[in-house]
Amino acid sequence: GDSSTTTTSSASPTLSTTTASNSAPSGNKILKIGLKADPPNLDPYGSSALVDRMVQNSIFDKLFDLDKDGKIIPMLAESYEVDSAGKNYTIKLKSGVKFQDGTDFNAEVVKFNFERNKEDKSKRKNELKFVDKITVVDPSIVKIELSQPFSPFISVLTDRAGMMVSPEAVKKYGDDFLNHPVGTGPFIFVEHVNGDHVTLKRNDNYWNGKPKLDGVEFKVFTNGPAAIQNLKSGQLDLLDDLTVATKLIPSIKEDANLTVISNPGMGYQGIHLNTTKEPFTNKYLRAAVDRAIDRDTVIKVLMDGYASPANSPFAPGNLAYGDSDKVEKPDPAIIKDLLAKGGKPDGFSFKFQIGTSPSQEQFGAVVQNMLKPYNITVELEKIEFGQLLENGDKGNFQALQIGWSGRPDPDQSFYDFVVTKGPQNYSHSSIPEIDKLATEGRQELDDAKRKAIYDKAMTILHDEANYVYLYHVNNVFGLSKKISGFNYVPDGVFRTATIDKK
Amino acid sequence: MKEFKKFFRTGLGLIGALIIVSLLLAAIFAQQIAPIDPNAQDYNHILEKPSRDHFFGTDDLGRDIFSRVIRGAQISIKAAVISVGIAMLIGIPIGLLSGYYRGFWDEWIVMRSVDAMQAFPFLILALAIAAVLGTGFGNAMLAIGIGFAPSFVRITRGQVLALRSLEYIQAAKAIGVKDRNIIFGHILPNALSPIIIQSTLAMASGILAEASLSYLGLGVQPPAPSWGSMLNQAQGLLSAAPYAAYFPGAAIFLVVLGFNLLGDGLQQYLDPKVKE
Amino acid sequence: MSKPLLEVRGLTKFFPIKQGFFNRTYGYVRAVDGVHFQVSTGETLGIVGESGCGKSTTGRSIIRLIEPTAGEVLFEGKDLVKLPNEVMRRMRKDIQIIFQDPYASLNPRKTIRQILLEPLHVHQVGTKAERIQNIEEMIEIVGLKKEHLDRYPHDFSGGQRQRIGIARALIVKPKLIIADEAVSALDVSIQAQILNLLKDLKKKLNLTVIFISHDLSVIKHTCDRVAVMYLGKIVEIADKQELFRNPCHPYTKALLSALPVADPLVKRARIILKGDLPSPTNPPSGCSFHTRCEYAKDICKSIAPTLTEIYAGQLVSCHFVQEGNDHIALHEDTWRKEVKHEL
Amino acid sequence: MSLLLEITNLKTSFRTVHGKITVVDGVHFSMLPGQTLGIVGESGSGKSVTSLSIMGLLPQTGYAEGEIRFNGQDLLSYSEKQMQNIRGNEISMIFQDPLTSLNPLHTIGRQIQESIRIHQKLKKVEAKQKVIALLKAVGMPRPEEIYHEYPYQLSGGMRQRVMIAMAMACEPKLIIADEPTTALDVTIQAQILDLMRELKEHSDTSILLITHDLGIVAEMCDQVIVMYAGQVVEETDVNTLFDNPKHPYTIGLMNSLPDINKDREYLAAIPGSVPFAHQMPRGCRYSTRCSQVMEQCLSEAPPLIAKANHKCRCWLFAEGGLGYEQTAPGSEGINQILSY
Amino acid sequence: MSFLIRRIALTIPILFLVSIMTFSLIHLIPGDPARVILGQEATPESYQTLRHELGLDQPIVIQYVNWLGKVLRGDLGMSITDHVPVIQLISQRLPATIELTIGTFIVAVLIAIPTGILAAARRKTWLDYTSTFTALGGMSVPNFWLGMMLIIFFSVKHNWLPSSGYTPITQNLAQNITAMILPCLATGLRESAVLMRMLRSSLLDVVNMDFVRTAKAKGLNEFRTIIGHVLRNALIPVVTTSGIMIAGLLGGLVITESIFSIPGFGRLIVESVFKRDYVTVQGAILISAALVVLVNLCVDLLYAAIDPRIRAGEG
Ligand SMILES: Nc1ncnc2c1ncn2[C@@H]1O[C@H](COP(=O)(O)OP(=O)(O)OP(=O)(O)O)[C@@H](O)[C@H]1O
Ligand SMILES: Nc1ncnc2c1ncn2[C@@H]1O[C@H](COP(=O)(O)OP(=O)(O)OP(=O)(O)O)[C@@H](O)[C@H]1O
Ligand SMILES: [Mg+2]
Ligand SMILES: [Mg+2]
Repeated sequence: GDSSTTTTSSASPTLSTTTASNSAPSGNKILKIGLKADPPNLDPYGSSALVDRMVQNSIFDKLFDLDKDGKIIPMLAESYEVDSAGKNYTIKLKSGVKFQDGTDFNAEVVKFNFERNKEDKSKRKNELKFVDKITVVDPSIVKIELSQPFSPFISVLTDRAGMMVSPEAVKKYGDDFLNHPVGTGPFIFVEHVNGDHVTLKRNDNYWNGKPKLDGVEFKVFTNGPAAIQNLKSGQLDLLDDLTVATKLIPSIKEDANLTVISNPGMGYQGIHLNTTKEPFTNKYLRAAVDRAIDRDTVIKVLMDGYASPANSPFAPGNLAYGDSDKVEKPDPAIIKDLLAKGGKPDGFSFKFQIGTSPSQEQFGAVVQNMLKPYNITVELEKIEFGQLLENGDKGNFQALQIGWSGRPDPDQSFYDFVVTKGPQNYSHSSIPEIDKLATEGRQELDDAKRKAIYDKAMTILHDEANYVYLYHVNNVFGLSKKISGFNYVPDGVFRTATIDKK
Repeated sequence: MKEFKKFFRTGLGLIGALIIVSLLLAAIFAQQIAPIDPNAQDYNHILEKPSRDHFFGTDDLGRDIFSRVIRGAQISIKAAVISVGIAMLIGIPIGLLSGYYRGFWDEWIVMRSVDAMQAFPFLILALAIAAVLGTGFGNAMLAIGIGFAPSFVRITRGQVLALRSLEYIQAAKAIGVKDRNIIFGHILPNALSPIIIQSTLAMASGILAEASLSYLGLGVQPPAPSWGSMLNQAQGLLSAAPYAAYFPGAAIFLVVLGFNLLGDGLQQYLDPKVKE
Repeated sequence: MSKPLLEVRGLTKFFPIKQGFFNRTYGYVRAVDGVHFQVSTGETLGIVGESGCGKSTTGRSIIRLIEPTAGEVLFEGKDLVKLPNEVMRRMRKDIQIIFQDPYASLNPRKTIRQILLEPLHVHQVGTKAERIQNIEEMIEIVGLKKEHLDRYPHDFSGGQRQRIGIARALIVKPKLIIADEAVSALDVSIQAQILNLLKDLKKKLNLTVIFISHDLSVIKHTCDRVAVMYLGKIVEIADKQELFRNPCHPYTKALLSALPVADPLVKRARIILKGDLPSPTNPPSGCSFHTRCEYAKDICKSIAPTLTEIYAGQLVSCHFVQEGNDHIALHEDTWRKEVKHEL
Repeated sequence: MSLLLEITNLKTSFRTVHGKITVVDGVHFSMLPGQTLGIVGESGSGKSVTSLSIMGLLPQTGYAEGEIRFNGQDLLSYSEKQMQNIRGNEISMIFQDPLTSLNPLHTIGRQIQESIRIHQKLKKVEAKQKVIALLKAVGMPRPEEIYHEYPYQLSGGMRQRVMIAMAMACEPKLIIADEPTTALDVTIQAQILDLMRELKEHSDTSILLITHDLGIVAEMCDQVIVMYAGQVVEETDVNTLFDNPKHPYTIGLMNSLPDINKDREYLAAIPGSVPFAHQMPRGCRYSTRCSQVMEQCLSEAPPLIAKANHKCRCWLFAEGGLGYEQTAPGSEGINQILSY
Repeated sequence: MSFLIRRIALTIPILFLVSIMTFSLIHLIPGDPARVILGQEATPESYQTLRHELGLDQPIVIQYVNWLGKVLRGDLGMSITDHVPVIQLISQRLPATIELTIGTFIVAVLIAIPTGILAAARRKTWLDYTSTFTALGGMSVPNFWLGMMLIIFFSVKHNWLPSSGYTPITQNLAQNITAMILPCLATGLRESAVLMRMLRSSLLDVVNMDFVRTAKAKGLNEFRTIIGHVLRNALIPVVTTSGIMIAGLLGGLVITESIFSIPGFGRLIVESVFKRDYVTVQGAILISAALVVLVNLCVDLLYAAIDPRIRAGEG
């Protein structure tokens, strides 16, 4: 029988964060989604974890969204205009949209959300830092003035910064809104049992047509293989990330009840080389490391092919993606030459800080192995994630493994990472030319011109090699065949509104 | 000789000793037993089933699991000896002094701290200490050592309390022997049996704890072949390559069993309370 | 009488009983409660009494194996109780103790040689060679052989171990020996060996001994003077001959009469005491013996008698004896009323 | 009168690390109804093992051979089930240490009741009444309250009274008392011995009294057995024994006792100590310590020789040798034997 | 009663020490919570803001005093990463762990009691040796490995039992139980070994005691002796061991919980350590220590139920 139908979640009153108005979803078309981590904060305002977005996208609608090709499409916005200076945006909103608590969605709401997200404590502040002024023109039109041209602006609004929360609910719950999120989205928050699950029920009054599912349940599985086991046994319908256990993907593919969806993702994986610490103050030595790693093999060994080789932050599908991302097979002659130029013809050694998970360990071991033939000795150091970030901030490392999950706009994977003193410029590089190009890139509105800018920047960065781009991980989902209407969106986040379940 | 025979009769203890000796031999002659480099990656032979070339198969980086398991013996022995050594170094002197002098320090500082530390779940204590000290083998050992120390404080103190009222200790005092000599010359040697038993049993736990910490990612630095971290790697592959989990787990099991058997045997042999 | 070697004045030891909140002391075991006595050089003083009456505590308090709660222990005029630890440690050369349990009183991990060398070493007696000679002599004095020196205690029988314990106590030539139930754990035949040995040594070395035992016949055999203890107090102290001929305290009488005599022809009227020994935690008011004493009057319940000399050298702690009450005379006869039945 | 208990050639052995050791080797004796038989001997001479053999309560490693006839029936041939009917019913036992011999977790009442309810199938109420009567009989104050109390609440003497009450519960024909007063103080011992004497006077129960105290034997017993190294070395009535002991060991034992009524400079100690069970001398077991030892003693073990009502395991007794008579107690000669 | 009060009184300094130890440990752990919360997208300003908001810029003693003050008023604070009251996090996570603990204990007892008695009764026979050896074996199996082996056999190979997931009892009893079987087995087998050995040696100790001989001398048969006299006395050390075991399990199930993806209390602590959610860690460890203390209290009560000496406050 269909084992998943037996689990209708009933929120136990003592444990749940349910309010009186929220009751468990009725009916049995409950979509069960496996998540690899517990979403810590469902309020877009304070959310910083990637996994939050998986849930938020079912509760909140955004002003804009991505379509399955990664193109920006309006969502709560009807349309928008931008002036030629790239500083004034006029957004027209859909009308007749109501929040899940029954309040109206309108221009005031948008203004409220922008202002809220610009507060000091907001995690969105950085994304919206160029937003200068928000004016309500009429209930369905807002005008947004930027302090400087910022081409990723609309792209930013396809994510958390564009999610519209109910001002009434925010007023009602205050700081506790994060435990009572209310949006305009297809599903209504029911409960969140920390570390275990989040339950949503259908929003019958959804503006974009009544969702087909009765509800959605996100189950947390920190243990990848366990999640896969649950997918196979029918306890889960959808699994967010199969790359945590790529070795098990074939067995899912073999399963007649399941499909695997694998698409290029937006992010990248690689290694920061600290340009302020020996030996990587020397760009030839950085380049030697960069050129010595065989991306194809790395992908084959670590990702079983569920990734594409990288040489830039721009993944396939990104507007800046192109030749700058092409990789060449390592050539021992070139590497020896680089080592010689770097003054270390007999090789050198460095400490490489990696995370503590098994896959990160494997990553380190593979890098270690690939550098060995050139007498570059790698000593691995496992560091916990928080410490890793701190070391990155402070430059307490020689080499450090941290990737980026990626965003639709090239700037979102570029600017902060490469400009002098950029918050994510862990390599601590300072290249005036790059600083200039990065700024140009975010101010230019024309796509073709932007690509040219980024291409130019990448040639410089290839030469400098302060970050070793290794691969773009695919977004790989496991999907039960009972599910229909699933649309893949390149940001890797599920859109549940269209999904149906047999 | 009679002593040896007595020990011999406790056959299980002997099996334990045998297992540990084999482990020692494996650690010493790792190079000869498993000549394949445990860290050599062979991307053409990933996750292969056990075969003549790779007795235990290969892991997800194409490394020879047999070699890694054998080398793992070195780490395990070090883990056992170092962690328990640290625990004893901390625990025994504290236990001796606080048991001998009693009083406020003993009752309110030492024993309450021991209580408090034992109210912590052990693994979480070790984990927190390891997190404080940072990952790495040495720190993991220190963490486990500190985690084990309270049990040595307790057992040593218990012995001291039992011994200090014994007439030969009183006699030493009556003779005018200095406290230091009473503690280290008379009490410690007589308190040793249970401490030795405890230490063998703790070594078993030490190996398990090292494996657990490594399993949680706080143990040795990669690519060192700790059995715990091998299992951690293998866990993701249970359905694809279960044998990657069989062997390191079996190795841990065997060695821990060895120490437990030895500890049990020693107990039969040293502890007069365990009657024939 | 010459100046006493040891004079104990008002020796008191209360063991705190800790319980309740934060181990608060809520009571005391009054193990020894104001004990006075003297021991002269060359004399053997016996302390006798039932289990738990405080004999061992008295003995151990004298050499400060237990720190007394109050009182003075004047040894050659110096108050041991007040000595700093280090000075006391050195004083221990002069006062030694022999323990009861021959199994527990020797460190099982040391050879007899090590056991005997330790006191010499601690007190820096003689050169190395002299020490060796010293222990070899001593081991023969206590009736063992030189060959025994390199063995471990477990190779010896109980009696032999007790000899080793005696040798350890004597090797530093102490002025005072405290023998705490030194023969109680031994079988009669072995006990006799040890008693003989002690007697012999006493003569040879002019030892002063405090001999603690619960066995009246052993006390009688060994001692010159005897103190009878009951619930932490001395109830009677007298010259041996006097005490056994004319016990004055009702408890002493009862104790003597309770002793089984190894002669079926002696049938005598016993004084069977009623009840049990009261708890030292909560001793009876007044005379602590009044709960079991058949002569107890009201005064006994309220006022504790003091130890008073009634005859020369015979001190008794009883209201009636002191008042010259005639129950003593009366009773004196009863317990001696032995009738020999011929078969 | 027919014999109540008759033990012939009892041999009790233990399987140990050092192989089989025989700790009771050829014990013979018999008891009449109503008699009090004392067994004395040094520690380890096999007194307790003998009594446990009778009760069939040897530890698993031990086994008894020979014959133990109780009312004519050989107990050694009894099944465990049959023995259970005997124990506590026809033969009961009082142990040395009253503290450890009572179950600390059960009330006094429950513990005494147990045997009554098993053997006499009494109802609870009746059993309780009987227990209270028993407690009264052994001189317990406040029996109704004591019934509900636990062993830790009682003193040593009271616990031993409980043990006695328990032993008497089913009016057994034989009570084996293994050092019933050793753990007690003299004044308490006097109380308990007094009680036992009194109880015996009111019933015709036989008592097998095991002790190492000759004083107790003299006071309590009719007939006495002296054991040495697992053997009976002498058996006779109590007056004969004290008046005219025959075995050198018995004599030695008596002379080594400090006597409250006599003043002696030295005691006549027996030199040496009891040989270990696994290294017994070939001849007489006492030969290693005997002051009268002869050639014959070293090579040939003497049997238990009976003369009139006096049995003795000594070659001198067989010969009735003269030098032997001289060493009777009181003679000063033996006092010269020094222990070292 | 007084022993109970004393017991409770004794726990206060223990809990106090635990809180100090936890607090200092967690604040010694490198890696600033603010940094972890902010993740990769942090800017220096947002970092400072958050530190201030969390009170991390205050001296550590002040932080401790503030925290303690709140705890004394019954407020364990808000999780800094999950933004819910710590008490709620704990109450969400505790049921699974308690259930796991009980399940483990049941498995342990079900196996240990019969085998322990059997081994003691048939001492020095092959039965005894086999069970002793098996128990030593059981004690030696790393429970994470055992967990994996059980998953391989029961879930991967045969798909008889789910390998993971947790359904609250209140939701679906059958699912709850099927999901609990493997994890309880994985930890229970080891604990049963410990318990069995304890019971065996305790039984053997008691069997040799004098009062057992007394019981036999009264004519009790083997069965009545064992049940009426031996077992109850032998249970005393077993109860202690069980207490220690349960106390250890409450926080020590981390690994089992992570292998079987059970949202338990142990994992909460570990995750919070990794997330540097020090408020949760402090609260959770304090609660876990309190639970340990509570379990010990129950053990003492059980003691008292078994042993009249303890009831009277003696011994
Ligand atoms: N360390 C101690 N702590 C508490 N009470 C003690 C201690 N030592 C002895 N006592 C108590 O003091 C009292 C006297 O004890 P002590 O050992 O002096 O008696 P004793 O006369 O030597 O008895 P015994 O004949 O049994 O050796 C007893 O009630 C005993 O319980
Ligand atoms: N279970 C046993 N296994 C081996 N030897 C035993 C066992 N029980 C007793 N013995 C030995 O049997 C001998 C006689 O012991 P038993 O207990 O009968 O002596 P006893 O005369 O009662 O001595 P005590 O006066 O000390 O009670 C001793 O040497 C003892 O070591
Ligand atoms: Mg004493
Ligand atoms: Mg005996």
